[in-house]
Amino acid sequence: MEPVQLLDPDGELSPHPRWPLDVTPDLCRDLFRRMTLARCFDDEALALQRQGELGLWLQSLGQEAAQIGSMTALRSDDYVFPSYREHAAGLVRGITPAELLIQWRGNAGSGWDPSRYRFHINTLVLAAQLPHATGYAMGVGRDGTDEIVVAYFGDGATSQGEANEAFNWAAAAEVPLLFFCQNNQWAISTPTQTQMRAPLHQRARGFGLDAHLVDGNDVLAVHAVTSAVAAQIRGGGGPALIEAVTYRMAGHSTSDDPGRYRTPGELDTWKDRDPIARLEALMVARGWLDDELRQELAAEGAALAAETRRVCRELPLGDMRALFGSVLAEETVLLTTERQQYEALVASYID
Amino acid sequence: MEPVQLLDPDGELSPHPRWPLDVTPDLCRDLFRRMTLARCFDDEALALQRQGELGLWLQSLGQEAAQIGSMTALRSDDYVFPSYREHAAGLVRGITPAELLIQWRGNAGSGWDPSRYRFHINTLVLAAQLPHATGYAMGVGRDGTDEIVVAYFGDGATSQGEANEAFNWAAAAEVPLLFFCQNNQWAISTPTQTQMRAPLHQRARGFGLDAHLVDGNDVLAVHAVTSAVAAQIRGGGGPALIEAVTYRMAGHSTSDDPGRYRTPGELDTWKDRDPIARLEALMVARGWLDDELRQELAAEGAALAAETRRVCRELPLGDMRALFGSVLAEETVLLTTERQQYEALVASYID
Amino acid sequence: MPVLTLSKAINTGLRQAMEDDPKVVVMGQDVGGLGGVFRVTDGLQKDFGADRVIDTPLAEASIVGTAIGLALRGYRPVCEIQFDGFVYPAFSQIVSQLAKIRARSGGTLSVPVVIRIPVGGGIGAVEHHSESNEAYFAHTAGLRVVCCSGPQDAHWMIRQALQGQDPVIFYEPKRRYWSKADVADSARDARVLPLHRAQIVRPGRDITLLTYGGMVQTCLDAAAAAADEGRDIEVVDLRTLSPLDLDTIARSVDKTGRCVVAHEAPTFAGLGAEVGAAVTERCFYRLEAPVLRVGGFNTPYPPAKFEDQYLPDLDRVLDAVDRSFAW
Amino acid sequence: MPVLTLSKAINTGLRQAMEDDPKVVVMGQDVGGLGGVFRVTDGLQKDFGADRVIDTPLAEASIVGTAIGLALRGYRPVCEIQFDGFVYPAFSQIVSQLAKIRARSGGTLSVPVVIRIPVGGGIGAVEHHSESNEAYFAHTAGLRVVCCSGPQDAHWMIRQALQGQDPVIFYEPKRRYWSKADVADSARDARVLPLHRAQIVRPGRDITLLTYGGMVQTCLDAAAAAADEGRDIEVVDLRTLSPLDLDTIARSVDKTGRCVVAHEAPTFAGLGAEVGAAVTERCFYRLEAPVLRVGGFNTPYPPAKFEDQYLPDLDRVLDAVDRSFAW
Ligand SMILES: Cc1ncc(C[n+]2csc(CCOP(=O)(O)OP(=O)(O)O)c2C)c(N)n1
Ligand SMILES: Cc1ncc(C[n+]2csc(CCOP(=O)(O)OP(=O)(O)O)c2C)c(N)n1
Ligand SMILES: [Mg+2]
Ligand SMILES: [Mg+2]
Repeated sequence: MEPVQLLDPDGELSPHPRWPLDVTPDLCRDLFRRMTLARCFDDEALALQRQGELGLWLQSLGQEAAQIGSMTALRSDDYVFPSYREHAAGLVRGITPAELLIQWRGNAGSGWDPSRYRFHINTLVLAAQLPHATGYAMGVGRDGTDEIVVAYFGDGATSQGEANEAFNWAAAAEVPLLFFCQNNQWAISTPTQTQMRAPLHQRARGFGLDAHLVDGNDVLAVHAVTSAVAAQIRGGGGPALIEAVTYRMAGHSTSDDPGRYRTPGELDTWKDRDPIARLEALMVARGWLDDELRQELAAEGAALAAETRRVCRELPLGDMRALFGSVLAEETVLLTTERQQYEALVASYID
Repeated sequence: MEPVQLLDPDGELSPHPRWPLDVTPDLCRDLFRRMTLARCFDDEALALQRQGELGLWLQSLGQEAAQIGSMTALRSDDYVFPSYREHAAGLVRGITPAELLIQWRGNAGSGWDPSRYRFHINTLVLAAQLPHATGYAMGVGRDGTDEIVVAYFGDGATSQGEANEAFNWAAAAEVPLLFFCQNNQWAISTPTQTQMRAPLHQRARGFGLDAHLVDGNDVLAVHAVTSAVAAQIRGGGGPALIEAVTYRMAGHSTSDDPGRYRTPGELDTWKDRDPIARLEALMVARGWLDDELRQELAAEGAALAAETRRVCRELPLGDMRALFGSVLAEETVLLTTERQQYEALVASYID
Repeated sequence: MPVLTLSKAINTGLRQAMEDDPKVVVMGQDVGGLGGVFRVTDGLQKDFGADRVIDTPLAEASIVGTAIGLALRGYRPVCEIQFDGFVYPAFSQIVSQLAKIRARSGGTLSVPVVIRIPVGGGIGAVEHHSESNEAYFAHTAGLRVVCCSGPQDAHWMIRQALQGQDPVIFYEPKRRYWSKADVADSARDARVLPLHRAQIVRPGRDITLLTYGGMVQTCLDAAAAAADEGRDIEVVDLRTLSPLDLDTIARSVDKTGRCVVAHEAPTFAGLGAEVGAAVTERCFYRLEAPVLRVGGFNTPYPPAKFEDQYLPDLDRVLDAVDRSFAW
Repeated sequence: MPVLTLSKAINTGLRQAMEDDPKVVVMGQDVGGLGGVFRVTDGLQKDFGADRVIDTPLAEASIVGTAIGLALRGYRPVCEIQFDGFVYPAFSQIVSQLAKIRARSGGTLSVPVVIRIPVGGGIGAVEHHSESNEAYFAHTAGLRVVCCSGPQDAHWMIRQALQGQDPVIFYEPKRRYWSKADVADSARDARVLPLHRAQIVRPGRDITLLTYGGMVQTCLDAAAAAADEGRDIEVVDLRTLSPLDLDTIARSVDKTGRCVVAHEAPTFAGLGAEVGAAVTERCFYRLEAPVLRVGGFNTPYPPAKFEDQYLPDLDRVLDAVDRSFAW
């Protein structure tokens, strides 16, 4: 089965009967702008990590189309459960650079208010957010509202029992949930074929989920398919899964050394499928991308980078004492005692 | 998709092009005998529990064809991982009534030597044996021998993460493993449709397993399909799954009260599909079941029941002290101390 | 209220909580039509519907995981784990998610999920059906862990657990499900204690006997037997395992000067170790003997025919008491 | 042997074990081509092949579960759990299967599986990457739990773990992976202790400081600092957490009369509680102060920028020492 594709690597647009999309200049400009800025942000975050301003960074480089094409197809009140690499997705919801960075600087456990952005905090334990999303969707169903729930995860996470429990449970309970897998070919050094024998979209169908395979580097295809599938779920069609074929163009994280396990050649093949270059080619061909817009975007990108760098350095560092009060709704006697001992000890250094 | 069936509920035999089976009098007599005796054993065990001789009993009543049809299709050195209801399967390997009962009387943790019967001890934590079977099969593959591994489990167990991890892992690693699911329609009070939306055999195919659906109350179909699939796995064809459609004619266990959740009517429908009656009908029609054989079997069944009752009452009860030495290969100082304290306390009662 | 069994007392507690708060949902294996294997949820699905009393697929990790999702959505799930030994598949969801979400969110996210676990031995069950795993959860920051010992506490503690904003591991001693007692019918009744308070269930002068759950009755019996020999044992039902009510505990030990802690779980790194270490810190100069621990042996729970020898009984409890006095 | 890092010392230990015993197989996430995220298995797949150094799917429950199956087949699997916080999905397989199979089979079945877990904090990692969960496994009967603190032990303890017939939880302190030391090149070397022996790493007269793993160096530094103030601290590296080497521990406390136990994990129901309770039982009349515990706070492990305040450091260890003397 071929992934759904509207825009080929050279920027050739061919409409898809099953997945109609009104490809307007505005839509393209909006997606292009979001992807370009997301990459600027990602580049800057990488630089900040290299300079010791961040403890760790996991790049979304190469996965902008999968994240932005899908997020822009959702309604602003649809609730999203990210994994940990969905910075581009978070930006679509207006989460600020500071909010996106603080966890990776090590200043806080999470960076934003989920209820404000309808975007949950990151989940680093692979697949653990999938049962959460399933339960949240059970709640939506019980409330009788028409939001849908979307959960992002990677190819490697699909080997976890919790991922498959969620696929099965969501299908059996028929909850309004969209599973969105970014199959970026790698789980750190482990290739997808070590994780699974059959492609995920096939497995998902086996569970009774409506499942689709899409070219994750084709932002228009991702947007078209996600829009249609989201509408179907919203209409009571039951849970579905989208597998977006993409590529992790960077290492797994700033601690990773991909040179140990993959060839430069492989990276080059995927560079030719770059999601941004592809849309750019289309826009240039159609004359939808003039110098003015380019300059505008370059300026906006530079501003975002500068802003990112500034806020990163200024990220607030809370007080250790607050930790004791954040464990339970009411601090227990034990926690209070420990906090006071801690405070006394700190005080003792001063004098 | 219709389950593979050779013998319909009325005992009509219709050969199946894809699943040839040489239906000889001897084969039928052997299967009929095994199923009849298994049921005698099961009945007697139930009676023993009712009389307080066993702490708990989980009947295989109604699932004789699924267990015996499959077990008789294996080679004696194929290694089997049962769940906890596979008494009929165990009898095929020659496990004795005493060995089958001791765990349920509460005298021991398990009843037989797995290496002797190539039949593992029971696993009561649902699906936990499926990764074990997968690992054991990895070992078989590494040893380059041609045994296969077979794992039994129920419909309810398939909702567990570990079951799905095993399906995925076994498929990805292409190990010589046969997953055999007895879909008996119920997990205690939970019907299959609460567990899953799509049938298991479909899900299994999604993982890349070769999967088949068979009428689990048709011992000939189960035997034919299992023989062919086992041969295929043995020949290097990779892992497979068989879903046998059967029915738990008794309660979940002697502690269960099925009247709370299912109708007598449902039980009646399935009584009409009884695996033993069905084969009997065929044998009668073909004149393969004469009075002599009936009497022979009745006598054998009565003897087995009597034997079962006798050995159950005489089951050995080990010494509590042995427990301390069975935890680790060498008893630790802590265990020795506890054993000695225990012995001293017991001794103190005597005087 | 009439006299109720412990099982029924939780059942009525859940019923009351569901009537008081429409967000309370009960979920687990066989909790609907069957009413749970111990009948704790009996009749609830009939009266509140399948949307609020949910028969789930057979997957503990997801029972807790979806409960977390429901809690994030504003619901108050009560999960039933069918038997103690089957909570382990949900361990990652409990320890890394349920217990940590509040702290990970800087204290902003609440996940008020209550996990009910029938616990311990004494019912002649097969393997994995008689575990005492409270120490795992007590050692896990971010959880509240409580254990009821009788109908009165069972009823009110489950209602209190469903009023807080924190995750609660709620233990129910299997072997006491059918023991009966009168249950207070008003929260103002003096017998209704705060959730995190230990209770002196038998006052005594000579030695403090700390325990909880199924062992409370055993320890009361031991105290009665000791009384005949003129030894006055104070029995304290811990009720709350995390946090511990150290004030009540220390007050008792300061009075008696001796302490024995008894539970079903193996003693090594068990909750008794924490109690012993904490009591020793609080009452060091007052202790006339070290805090002695009585518990299950450091082996997996044995086959049913051996559980009477495995579980601390009156004799082993009194043996520890004697050793304390002989120290 | 040359001076090796702790990571390399385990690597060479595994290599030796694989050469000595063809049944030893290494398995886990990214242990092959990548050599593990801490490079502990670096080069092993190249030399022993993908059949003996197995890159597994991303599923901890099955990493342990398939290892159990391999062990039943006669293999000796060494599982790598990538980070401490990711062992929980395998908890049921470890606690209900790995730890219990021998007892459930009446002592007849052996499942010699070694589970390597990079443990603890101090490396500035994100959530779930700095957990200290040894108390869970120490409380689980049927497991042996050990923790190395330096290259010499790391190399020999992993080899010893791979010679026994029991399951072993093998902890490796992350923050010490790159610390170097000379490693004995023969089992006859006096520095090679039995697996379940504690070691006095710094003799002292005044007080016993018990610790393990990443905290050993911290405690040695504390002892050095205290020495300047004329306080002679004896530092004991527990090495084995289950079983504990109580003889070595009690001998030290009988000598010093005072005891502090320090670990990274939260103190509540932590291993320090067991040590404290056991030491108090063994050395009751000798103790001049209660056994004091220093540990992580009873909160989830904090964000990286707070770990220096969260982890017990030299000051907090010495503060406990001072409190012990001030008692
Ligand atoms: C339960 C669990 N096991 C192991 C890890 C360590 N780990 C972090 S990311 C990762 C690879 C994940 O790959 P994938 O799911 O494909 O997502 P990607 O990083 O490619 O976006 C691993 C093994 C983890 N976070 N959680
Ligand atoms: C992990 C786990 N959770 C819950 C249970 C309790 N339990 C025992 S049998 C059973 C139903 C199993 O149904 P199924 O898998 O269909 O097997 P069957 O009993 O029908 O043969 C349940 C819920 C268990 N044994 N293990
Ligand atoms: Mg990936
Ligand atoms: Mg079933």
